[in-house]
Amino acid sequence: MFEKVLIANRGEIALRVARACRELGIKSVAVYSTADAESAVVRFADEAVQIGPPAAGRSYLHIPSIIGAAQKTGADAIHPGYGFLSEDPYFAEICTNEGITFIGPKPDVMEKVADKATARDLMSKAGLPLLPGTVDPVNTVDEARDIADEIGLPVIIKAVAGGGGRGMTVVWNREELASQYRSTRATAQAVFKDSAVYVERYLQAPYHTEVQLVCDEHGGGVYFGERDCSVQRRHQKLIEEAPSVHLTPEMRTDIGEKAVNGALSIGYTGAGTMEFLLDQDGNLAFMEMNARIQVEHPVSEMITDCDLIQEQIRVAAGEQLSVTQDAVELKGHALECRINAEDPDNNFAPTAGRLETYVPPGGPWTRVDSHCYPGWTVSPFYDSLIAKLIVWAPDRERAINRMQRALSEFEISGRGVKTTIPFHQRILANAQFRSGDVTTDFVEQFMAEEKQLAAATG
Amino acid sequence: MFEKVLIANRGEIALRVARACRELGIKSVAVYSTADAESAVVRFADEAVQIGPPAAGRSYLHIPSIIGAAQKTGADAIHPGYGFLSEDPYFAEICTNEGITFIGPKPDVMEKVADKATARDLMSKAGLPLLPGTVDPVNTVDEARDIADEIGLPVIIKAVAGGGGRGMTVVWNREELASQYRSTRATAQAVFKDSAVYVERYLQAPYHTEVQLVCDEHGGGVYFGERDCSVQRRHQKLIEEAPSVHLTPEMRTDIGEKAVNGALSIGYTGAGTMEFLLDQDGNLAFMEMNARIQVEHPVSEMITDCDLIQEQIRVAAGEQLSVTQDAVELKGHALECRINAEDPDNNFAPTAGRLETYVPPGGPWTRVDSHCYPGWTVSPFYDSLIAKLIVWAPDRERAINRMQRALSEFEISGRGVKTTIPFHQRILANAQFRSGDVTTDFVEQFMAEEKQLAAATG
Amino acid sequence: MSESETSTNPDQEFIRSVWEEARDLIKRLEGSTVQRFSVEAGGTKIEIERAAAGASAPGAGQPVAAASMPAATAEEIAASDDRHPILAPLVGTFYGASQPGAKPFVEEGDFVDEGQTVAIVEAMKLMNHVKAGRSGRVSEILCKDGDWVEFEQPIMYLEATGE
Amino acid sequence: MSESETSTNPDQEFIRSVWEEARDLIKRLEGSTVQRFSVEAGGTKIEIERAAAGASAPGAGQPVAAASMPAATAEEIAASDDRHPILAPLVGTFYGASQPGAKPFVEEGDFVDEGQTVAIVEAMKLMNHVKAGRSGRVSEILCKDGDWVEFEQPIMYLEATGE
Repeated sequence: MFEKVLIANRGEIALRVARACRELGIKSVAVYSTADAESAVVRFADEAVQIGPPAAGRSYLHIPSIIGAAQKTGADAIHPGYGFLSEDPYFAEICTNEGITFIGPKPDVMEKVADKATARDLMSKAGLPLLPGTVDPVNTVDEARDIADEIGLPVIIKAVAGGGGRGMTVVWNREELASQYRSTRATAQAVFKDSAVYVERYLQAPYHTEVQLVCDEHGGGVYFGERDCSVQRRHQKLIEEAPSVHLTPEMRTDIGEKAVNGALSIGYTGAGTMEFLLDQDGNLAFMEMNARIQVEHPVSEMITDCDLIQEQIRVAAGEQLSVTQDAVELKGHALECRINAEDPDNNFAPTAGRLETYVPPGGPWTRVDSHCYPGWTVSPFYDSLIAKLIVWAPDRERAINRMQRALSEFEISGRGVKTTIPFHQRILANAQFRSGDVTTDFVEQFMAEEKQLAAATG
Repeated sequence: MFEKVLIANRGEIALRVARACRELGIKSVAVYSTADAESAVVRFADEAVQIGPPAAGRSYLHIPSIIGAAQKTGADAIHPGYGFLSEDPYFAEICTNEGITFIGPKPDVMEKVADKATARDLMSKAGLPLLPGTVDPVNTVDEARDIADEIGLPVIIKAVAGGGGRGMTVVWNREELASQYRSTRATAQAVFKDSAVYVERYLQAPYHTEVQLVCDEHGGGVYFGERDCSVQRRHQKLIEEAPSVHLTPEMRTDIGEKAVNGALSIGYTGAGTMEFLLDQDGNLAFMEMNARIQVEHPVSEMITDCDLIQEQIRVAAGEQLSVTQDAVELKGHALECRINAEDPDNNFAPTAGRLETYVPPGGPWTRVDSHCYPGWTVSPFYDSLIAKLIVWAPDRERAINRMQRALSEFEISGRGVKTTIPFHQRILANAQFRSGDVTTDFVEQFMAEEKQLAAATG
Repeated sequence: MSESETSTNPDQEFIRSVWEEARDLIKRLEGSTVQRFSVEAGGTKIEIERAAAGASAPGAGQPVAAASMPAATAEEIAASDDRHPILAPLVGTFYGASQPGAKPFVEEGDFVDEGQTVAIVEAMKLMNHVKAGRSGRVSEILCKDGDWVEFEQPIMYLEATGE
Repeated sequence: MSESETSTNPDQEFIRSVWEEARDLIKRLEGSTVQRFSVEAGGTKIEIERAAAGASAPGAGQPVAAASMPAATAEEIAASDDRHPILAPLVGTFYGASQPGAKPFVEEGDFVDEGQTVAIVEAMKLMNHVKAGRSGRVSEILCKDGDWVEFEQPIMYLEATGE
C-alpha cells in the first residue's frame, strides 16, 4: 500500500480523498493555491504545499508545480480527484516517468477512453449497445443523408471531439440535414480543432443512466449498480440517485456485466463510469466512459456499503478489489443534491463570499461531503459546488422525505452568497419528480412551468 | 398516524425525534426552558412552547406545563425521549387521561419494568437467564448466608430499588457478609426509602450486552441485534458498539428471541432494551429492562438500516412494525462515541460555555447526532452530552479507523469548554480496546495505567 | 457564558471607558457604507460590524440587553420601556375572573396594590393566582379568558404611578 | 472576500481614523485581564478579544496583514517591515548558482539591480531564473542549494538602499 498520497485537487473531493487516506493509514499531502490557503483539506491533511496563485492554470493545472510538490514531500502516489488533471493522459504519463503512481487508468487507456469515436468503437466491439447510427466519422453529406434515411429522423450530428453538450446539432427534417451537417463540422473545427462528426439517432427524452465500476490489475472487475442522473440543467447534474427506478434486476445485471467486460476488454484499471441513455422502451445505449471518480459516487456507496475511493486507492496500489461481485448487494435508495453557490433566481449565476453561517444537517442516514465551515470564503476562481448532501432510506419516497428534512435544516448564509437549496426543495416537492418519471428534459420543463406560474400569479 | 407530536425533552434526542417526525410527515412541537430558547430543536420544530425556567423541576420535569403545552398546541402524542419523564408511569397515565398518546409502554407495564425485583421475576418466568441468586428480597442474614454458601463468593447485595450503581455491596469473604448485609439494607432504606435487598453472584469483569427490541400492539416483536456498552466510567457509558464481538450468531438469535418473548409476555409495547451481563464463559444474565429509547440506539440503526425512532412512533400510533424479524439483517460494525462537555483531565468535571467553534466531521458513513451549532451555549443546567459521533464500517477495525478519522476533524472550542474527544482518541488507540477484549472494568484500568505512565514519564 | 461575566471588578472601569469609545465609533460609522471592519495586533482584535442599510439588527436600541444575553427574558426586554409586565407563572389558560360571569379581578385603568391577584392561569384544573409584583395602574391587559399563555408570557402591563 | 474589499474609497479615510482609535484601545487593554468584550447597538457591533496572557495570537506584531486577509501573501506580511522579500515563482528546487561549483549569482551584502538574476528555481528540469523585483542590498539569503521551495516562499531579502 502507498505510504503517502498527494491530492492534486481542491474542495470537497480533496477532503473526501484525504479522509479515505487517513482511514487507510496513508499519509496525505494537500496542494493549494493562495486562494485555498485556509481550506479544510489544508487543515486536515498531514502536509500541505502552496503551489501557485488562484488561477488554476498556474496552480491545480500546473503539472510541474504538482510534480514538484510530490517530490518535495516524497509522495509515492497522486490522486487527481475529478476535473483538473484527472483525465489528462499526459499528466498520468509524467507521473509514471517521475516514478509516482497516478491513481487512475494507464495513460494509453485514458487516451482511448477520451476519444469518443474510439471509445464507442471499442465498446460496441465489446458488446455494449449503441444508438442506431455510425461509430466512424461521417465524411460526406450523402453519407450522412443515407444514415438518416436508414435510422430515421430525428438524428443528432455530434463532433467526435465534442463534449459537455457542445458541438451537437439535432436534425428534425431531411431538408436541413445538409446545411446542419456542414455547420456542425465548421463549429467542431473551430471549437475543437477537429471537424470529424458522427451521426446517430436522437433521443428526445431519455433517462441518463450510468454504471459505476472498479477494475483491478489482476483482471478483476466489479460493478456497483447504476445511478440515474436525469435531473440536469444544461448538462450540469443537479440531483443524482441510485438505483435507477427504470431498470429491472435483469437489465441491471446485464448492463453491469457488459460494462465490466467492456472495461476489462481495453485493460481498464481503477474506478470508472459508463454513461448510457435509456429510452422509454427500456433500451440502453452507451454514450461515453468517464475515466475517473465522479462527483456523484456517494449515492453508489450508500446503496452498496462499499467505499469507492478506498477501492480506487487499493487497486492503484496493485491490490485486488476487496469485494467480489456477489458481495455487492444493492439495498434501499440514495439521493444526492449538489448544493452550489449559485443564484437560482438569477439564471444560476455563481455567487461568492464569506460564509457567515454554515450549519450542515445531521442525524440518521444523512451524509454531507463538503469542504465548507463557518468563515470559509467561497472563491470566485473555482466551480461553485460547496456541498453534496446525500441521504439513504429503505425506498425512494422515504429518501425524498429525508432529503427534504435534511435540506430544511441546512443553514448557509453570507453577504452575497446564494445557494441552490431552495431550487432543490422545489424540485423535491414536484409531483412528477416524486413519481420518478424524470427524463433529461425535466428541469427545463420544470423551470418553464415555474415561470408560467409566476407570470400567472404575479 | 399522529398529526402532531410534542417532544418532552431537549438536546440531541429532542432534535432526533423532531427529525423523525418531519420525515414521517408529522408536525413537531418543541418545549423549552428559558435556557434553551435558542436551541436547535426550537429552531427546527414546527412549533415551540416556553414551559419554564432552566431548573428541570419547573420545566422539563413539570408535568402540568408539558401537558399544558400539548393542549395549547393540540398535539395528539408526546415523545418523552430518554431521561426526564421517559420512565415515569404517572406521567404516562396523565397523558392517557388527557387523551394524549404517550409514546412508550403502557403505564402498568412501565411500573412492572421499573421495579427490578418484579422485572427479574417476570423475565425469569419468561425464560430469560438470571445470575445465580435470589429473585425475591432476602429478609434475614441467615438467608443471605445460605444463598452465598450455595452460589459461592463473591456475591453482590443489591437494593431492590437501587440503580445507577448505587445501593450495591460486593461481599468477598463470609465473615463480612452479615455486617455488609445490614449496611446495605440501611443505605437502601436511607437512599431509596426501601430496605429490600437481594443477593446474586458477583461478576468481576463481565461484558455489558444489551438487546434492542420494539414491540407493537398486535403481538409483533422484533429484536435489532445487541449492543456492547462495556466502555463505561462509573456506570456512565462512553463508547457503544454493535454488534458485540463476543456473541456467536446462535447466541445472538437465542438471546434475541428470549428478549422479545420476555417483552411480549408482559404486554410490552414500544422500543425497549434488555440489559445483560456476559461472563467470560459466554453466559448471559438478565439485569434489567429500560422502557425507553436509549442514547446509544444509533449504533443498532447503523447495522440494521432500521429507523428505531420511526418504528417507535409507528407502533405508538397503533400501526404494525414496518419490519419483520427475517428482514432485519446485521451488517458490518458501528461505533458511537459520546462527546461530553467534560474535562477528562479534571475527573470529568462538567464544563459549560459558548461554543466559539463547532465544526462536526462529515464524509462517508459518519453520523453526528447533536443539537450544537457555532454560538450555542452549553448550559450548566443539564447533562453534558453535546454530540454523539457514530460511524459504520464493514468490520470493527475499519470502524475504529473511521472513528479516529472523524474525531480528528471534530472541532469544538469555546472559553471554558473542554470535551471528552481527547479521551476517546486515547481509548481508540489502546491495544486492548482494539483487540475487542473490553470488560466493564476496562476504563478504570485504562485510567490507572495512564496515571502510572504519567508518573513514570513525568 | 455571556461576555459580561468575563469582566472582573478591577477592570469594570476600563470596560466602561471602552464602552464610551465604542459608542463614539458607532456614531462616526453612521452614513458610511462600511459593513464590516476588523483590526488585529498583538493578542488583541477589534471588530466592527454593521447591518446592511435598512436591516435592523438583533437587539437594536437595547445595547445592554443585546450585548450578551442569548435568551433575554421578557422582563429584561421590558426593562427598556417604563411599563412593568406581569408574566404568566407557567403554561396554562388565562382567566381574568374567578369564574365565568364573575366580575374580573382587574380592568384596564384600575390601580392595583403589590400582591393583589390580577388573574388566574389554570393548568390541569389547578387555579394559579397571578399576583402583581408591584403596585401601579393597569395600562393594558393582553389576554382574554381562555387564552393559552406560555411561561413568562406578559399577560398585562402596569404603569408606574409616579412615586 | 477579505473585509478590506468591503471598504470603498469614500470610507478609506474613516477606516484609517477608526484604525487609530483601535490602536489606542489596544494599548489601554495591556495589563488588564479582559479577554473578551463586546458592545452592540443599533446595527453596529464592537468586539474586543485578547489572547490569554502569554499566548501569541495569529498575526502578532503585524496589525496590517492580520487585519483582514485570510490568505495574506508573504509580500503583504513583509510590508510591515523595511525588508523586501524575493519570492519563489513556483514550487521547485532552489539553486544559488548557474551550476554546481560555479560562482553564486549573489551573496549576502551584494548590491543587486532590478531585473538581475539572483537564483534559479528548478522544476522538472526547467531552470526558472528568479530576478530581483527592485534594486537593493541582499541582507539575507534564506535557502541553500537543493532546498525545496513553495510558491511565493521568500528565498532572500533585499534591504532598501536609501534612495
